[in-house]
Amino acid sequence: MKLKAVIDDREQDLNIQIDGGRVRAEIDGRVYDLELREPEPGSYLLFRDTEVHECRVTKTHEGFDVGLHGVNHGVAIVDPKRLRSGTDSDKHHHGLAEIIAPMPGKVVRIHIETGDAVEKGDGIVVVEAMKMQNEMKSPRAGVVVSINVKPGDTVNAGDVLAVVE
Amino acid sequence: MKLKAVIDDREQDLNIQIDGGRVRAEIDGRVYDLELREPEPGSYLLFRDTEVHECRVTKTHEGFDVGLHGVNHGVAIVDPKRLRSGTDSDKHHHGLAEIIAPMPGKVVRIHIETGDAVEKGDGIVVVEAMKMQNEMKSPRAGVVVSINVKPGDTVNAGDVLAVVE
Amino acid sequence: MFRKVLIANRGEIALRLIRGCRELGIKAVAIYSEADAESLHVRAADEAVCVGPAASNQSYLNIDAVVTAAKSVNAEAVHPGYGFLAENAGFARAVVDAGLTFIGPSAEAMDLMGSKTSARRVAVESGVPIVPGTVDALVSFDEAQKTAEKFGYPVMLKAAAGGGGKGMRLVSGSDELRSAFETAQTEAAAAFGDSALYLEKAVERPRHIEIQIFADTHGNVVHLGERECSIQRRHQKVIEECPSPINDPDLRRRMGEAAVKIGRTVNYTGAGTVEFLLSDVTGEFYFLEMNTRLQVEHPVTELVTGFDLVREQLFVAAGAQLSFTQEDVRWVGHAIECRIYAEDPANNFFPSPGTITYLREPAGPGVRIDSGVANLSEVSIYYDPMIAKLAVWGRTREEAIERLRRALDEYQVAGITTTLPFFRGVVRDEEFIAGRLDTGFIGRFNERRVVVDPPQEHVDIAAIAAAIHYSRHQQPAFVQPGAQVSDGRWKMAGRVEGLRKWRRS
Amino acid sequence: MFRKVLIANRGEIALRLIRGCRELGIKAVAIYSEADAESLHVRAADEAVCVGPAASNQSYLNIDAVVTAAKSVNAEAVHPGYGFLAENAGFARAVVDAGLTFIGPSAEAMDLMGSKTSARRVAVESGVPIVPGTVDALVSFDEAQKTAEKFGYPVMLKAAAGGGGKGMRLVSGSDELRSAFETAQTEAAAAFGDSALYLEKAVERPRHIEIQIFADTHGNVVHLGERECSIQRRHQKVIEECPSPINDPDLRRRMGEAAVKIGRTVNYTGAGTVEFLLSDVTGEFYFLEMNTRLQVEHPVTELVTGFDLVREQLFVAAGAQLSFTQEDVRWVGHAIECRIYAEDPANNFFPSPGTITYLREPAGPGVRIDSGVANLSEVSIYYDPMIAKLAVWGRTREEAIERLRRALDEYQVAGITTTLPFFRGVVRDEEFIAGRLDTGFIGRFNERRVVVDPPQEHVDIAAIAAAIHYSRHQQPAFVQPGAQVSDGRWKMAGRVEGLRKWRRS
Repeated sequence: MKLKAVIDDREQDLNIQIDGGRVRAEIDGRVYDLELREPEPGSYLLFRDTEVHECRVTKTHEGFDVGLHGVNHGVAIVDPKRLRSGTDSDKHHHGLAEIIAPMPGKVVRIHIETGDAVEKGDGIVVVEAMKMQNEMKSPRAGVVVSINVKPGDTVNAGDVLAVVE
Repeated sequence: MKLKAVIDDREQDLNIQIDGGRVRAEIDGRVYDLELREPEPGSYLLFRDTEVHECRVTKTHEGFDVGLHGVNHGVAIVDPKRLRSGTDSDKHHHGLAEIIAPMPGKVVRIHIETGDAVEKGDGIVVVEAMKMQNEMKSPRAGVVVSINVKPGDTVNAGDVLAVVE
Repeated sequence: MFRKVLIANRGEIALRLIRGCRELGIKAVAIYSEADAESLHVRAADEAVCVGPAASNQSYLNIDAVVTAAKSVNAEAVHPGYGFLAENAGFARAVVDAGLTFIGPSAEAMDLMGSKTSARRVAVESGVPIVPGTVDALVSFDEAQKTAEKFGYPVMLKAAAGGGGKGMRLVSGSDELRSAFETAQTEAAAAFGDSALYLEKAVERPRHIEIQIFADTHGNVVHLGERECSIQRRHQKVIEECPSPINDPDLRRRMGEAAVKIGRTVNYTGAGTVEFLLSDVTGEFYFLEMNTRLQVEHPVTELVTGFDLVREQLFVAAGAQLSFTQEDVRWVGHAIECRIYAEDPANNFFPSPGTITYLREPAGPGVRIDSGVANLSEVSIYYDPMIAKLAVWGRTREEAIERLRRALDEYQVAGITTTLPFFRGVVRDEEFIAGRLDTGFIGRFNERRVVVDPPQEHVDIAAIAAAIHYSRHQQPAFVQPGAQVSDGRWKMAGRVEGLRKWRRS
Repeated sequence: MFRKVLIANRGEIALRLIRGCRELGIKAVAIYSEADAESLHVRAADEAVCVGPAASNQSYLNIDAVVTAAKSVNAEAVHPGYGFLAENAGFARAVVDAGLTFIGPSAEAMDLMGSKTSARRVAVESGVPIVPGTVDALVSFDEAQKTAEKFGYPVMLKAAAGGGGKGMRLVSGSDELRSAFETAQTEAAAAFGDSALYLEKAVERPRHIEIQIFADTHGNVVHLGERECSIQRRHQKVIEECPSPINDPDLRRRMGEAAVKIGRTVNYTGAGTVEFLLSDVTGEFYFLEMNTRLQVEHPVTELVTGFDLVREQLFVAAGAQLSFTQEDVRWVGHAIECRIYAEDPANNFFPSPGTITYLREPAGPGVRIDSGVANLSEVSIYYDPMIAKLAVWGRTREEAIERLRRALDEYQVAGITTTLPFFRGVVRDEEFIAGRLDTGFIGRFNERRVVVDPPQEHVDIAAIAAAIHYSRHQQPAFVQPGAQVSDGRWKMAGRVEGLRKWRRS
């Protein structure tokens, strides 16, 4: 099976054959012959010769979270077979800096207005969650081009609260 | 749903309605109104007023094992709707005492022969499992009417090793 | 001894208290909000009473509901744990007025020590040094501005009714004062129903060191030594130790005696903690505040002294004498606790609620876990994101750190982001190992941390494991693969960047 | 210190050793049989080597395979744990001949103490009293018969190469002798590859008390006090305590000195345990045997003395001096361990292999778990059925028992039958609470135990829970309902009877 794996922000070709307990994989030319066990659903025990690698795989929004040797790796798997044709990707404009809610919560205060000039680190919006108030700061200097929330709004993780250009 | 529950060796009528989080059950006239939660699959959290009863239910050969307040209960559920008609039950002859293997293992020695007279407690067969040898004794005085294994045989839990009449 | 006690709390501390009751043959009654019906503390209790909706001000902070619950099950006493109503004198009074025993100090002692401003007055009366600052609550922003100028920046804004870092802000210059003042006020109001603030001069390279005291109703007051709690984020402790790496018996005695004096001044009873700031520059210590309850970090004191603080609380509340004297208290070995939060250390410790899809906790020699969650537990957005406490004991601080490192590496949690990767970094940090701690530790740690990338082999094997999982479940990783590959990759960038930052070094 | 150590064992002790290595930054290499590839000890290791098929004589007992494994991964040392090859001097030699360090005593010391008959000679030389019996192995059944008559029944048959109760039989009369002799011989041969037996007079109301000793390669020999291991079934320990409920410092000193003498006589190094029988009637103690390895029950000594025995073993094997002297050894509080076996206490402790379908282990203050299994672990028919050890610590024996009771009630295991219900009964037993223990304890306990039926409400609610589960999964409980109801009920009778017998009283 030919796949693409996006890990640590790099997309790599991943060619993998799984045959019962044997796994043969090639990543950008690096070859791995592994013995595979699954002691628990989602726990993959991989032997490379005598090396033991127990991987705990969990589905996430972006793909998979893989816990291995006390480190968490974010991995996205792309299956070219399943890609629809005509991808109009990259709706993301790099001239903009979006202030994004990292978790669900409530907007309690907004320090700026559309059109305001802001410095890097200026407080933009204060979001309260789990009894804590967190001031979202501007990641860069620029001008506030949009504010998408008002005090009292409930926001979800990933919501764009404001945009600085 | 009308069921029969065999618990602690007694068969009782169990009439139960499950309606989302509410359970109403009647056992031999005793009525229970309960709130039901399932925090984990197979873990049933039952509230009776303020009382908390967390039941851990596991399927077994005979029915279900229910762990509750540090006690294990063997429960069999019989669903009359599902009973086939014409049951020729009770193949079990009460004149006989069967010596049954309580677990998988290997027969290492047999102390008797068919026709031998034995006293209650006489050693009959020695089974080895998990590196331990266990002598199966006769539960009663009588005559050995059959020996179903020979040294070296592998036996499974429940196998009848010998019969004393 | 009581036959039945109501536990007016949730999470790991409720579990801890239920265990303490069980060991004495006391029936434990849990309370829960509608969001918590399936929580571990409810499953572990003998009885449980729902006290209201998810929002804590309508459930766990609802005095009437909690007292009514206690009466309805004929509980004889109420243990408040920490947080929620634990330091609410009104609650203590309501419990006593209902004819039940409040497991904690008298409402009078709570009044005196509960407000930081009056607590500072008590310290002064007891001859214990305090940090220069306002003795009374600030009446206005203008007063805040004036006082700040008087002491000179940096200054600390604190909630008068406060505790646990809620409504606390470090202000390094006048330009920051207004925003900090407003935020602290709102937070204080939200957390304690009282927006009153006061202001202190900030101490240089302060170590946060607290003394555990214990008093019975027969006039015995003892201390169980110190806990070092300097490692904090957002003025909340994340790692605590007993003893402090300073481990100076004379300092322990002097701070202990100061704490006992304060306890005597207010006729304290039960378990209490007197917090001090110790300047790592001057070596002087100042009274900071008193927590009139059991602390989150009490396990490190239990591990080193051998005393079961909850057991002692129950006996003292039942009118017994302390089971030990000051002379009986010995400090053996070293204990360290990590608070495992459902927070993303790579993202400024933002809470990350969710469902725990996999959990394997460490065990074995010298390891103690106090957990509020089990497999498939929901970490809700409504409450404090601490899910568990990992505490270790060793003969020496070195041994304790080695065990902590081992235990952290064993700890597996999936489905939510936790502070585990952060701790794995800290226990490998030179400064931490050397015991050079102060409340600025995390800031400096984040600066100096050298990020070591994991070996290519591990990265590849992680990718392979994900591919195996994908192939077995055959759902595309993206709903709209084409459209989202790059978007996903972009999101991932931040995320993985973060993850990388927290890798073991 | 070593960089890499091979752990020549499986299950909980392999986990314990891996943890000990990890804490010292040593890479741990596991070995496993084909049946164990998914076992927890493999998952926890840095590396793992398959050493053969499931049967232990072809894998864990296969000296060549284990030594080859150690060489293949460039391990510098081998830790044998307990059981399997731990007391096999041939293995120790093979390891040393392969140029690796054997973490344990010299092969010579193992030879001397490994055979019980020569061990008894050593005891005599050291001036330590032994139980009257044959000093040499029995040459024939006739000799056995003669000697038995000479000492008078009851007598004990024991495997000369033995340990852990394998090949051991109590014979109360001549009529039982032959069957016992044959069984013990076969068992000894199977377990140790040596069928030699010897015979001892049985001591009245014997307490099994053992002394932990530790020696380094620099001539230092110390003892860490006693463990009481009187509660046994099939001559195998199930509950151990430190200190003994007798808790007599003078007796501890005298037994400790006797144990140290024996250690010196054989130039012992590392961790060892000298077992004694103490007559509860006469108060005299007799040397029984010496285990030249780490014991299953070492955690109770660790909890009370604070020393990490595995850590000390590694340091001693690496040539270091003991990190403490006899004067440094203090005994603080009381610890009790329960061995959790996959056995059915209601059915004469028959092993009950299977898959663990649910596991929730106790935690919190004073609780230590050393487990060899996780959720979905397979408890195989091939190996010892112990799945975990639960150890608790308390300031007093009373506090320890209260914690143990609480922890046992928290412990949830499904899918296999365990000894947990048995322990729940024991910790509520008057005699146990009073500390009146001897090796006949379990027999008498089974006699006197009053069976308390659980309240009707609990029985009903259990039935309701089963019905709920049934209704959600809608499979009939019986494949052939009609035919098997009565059969099922009949089977159930025995089973439920058993279950009832083990209810909490």
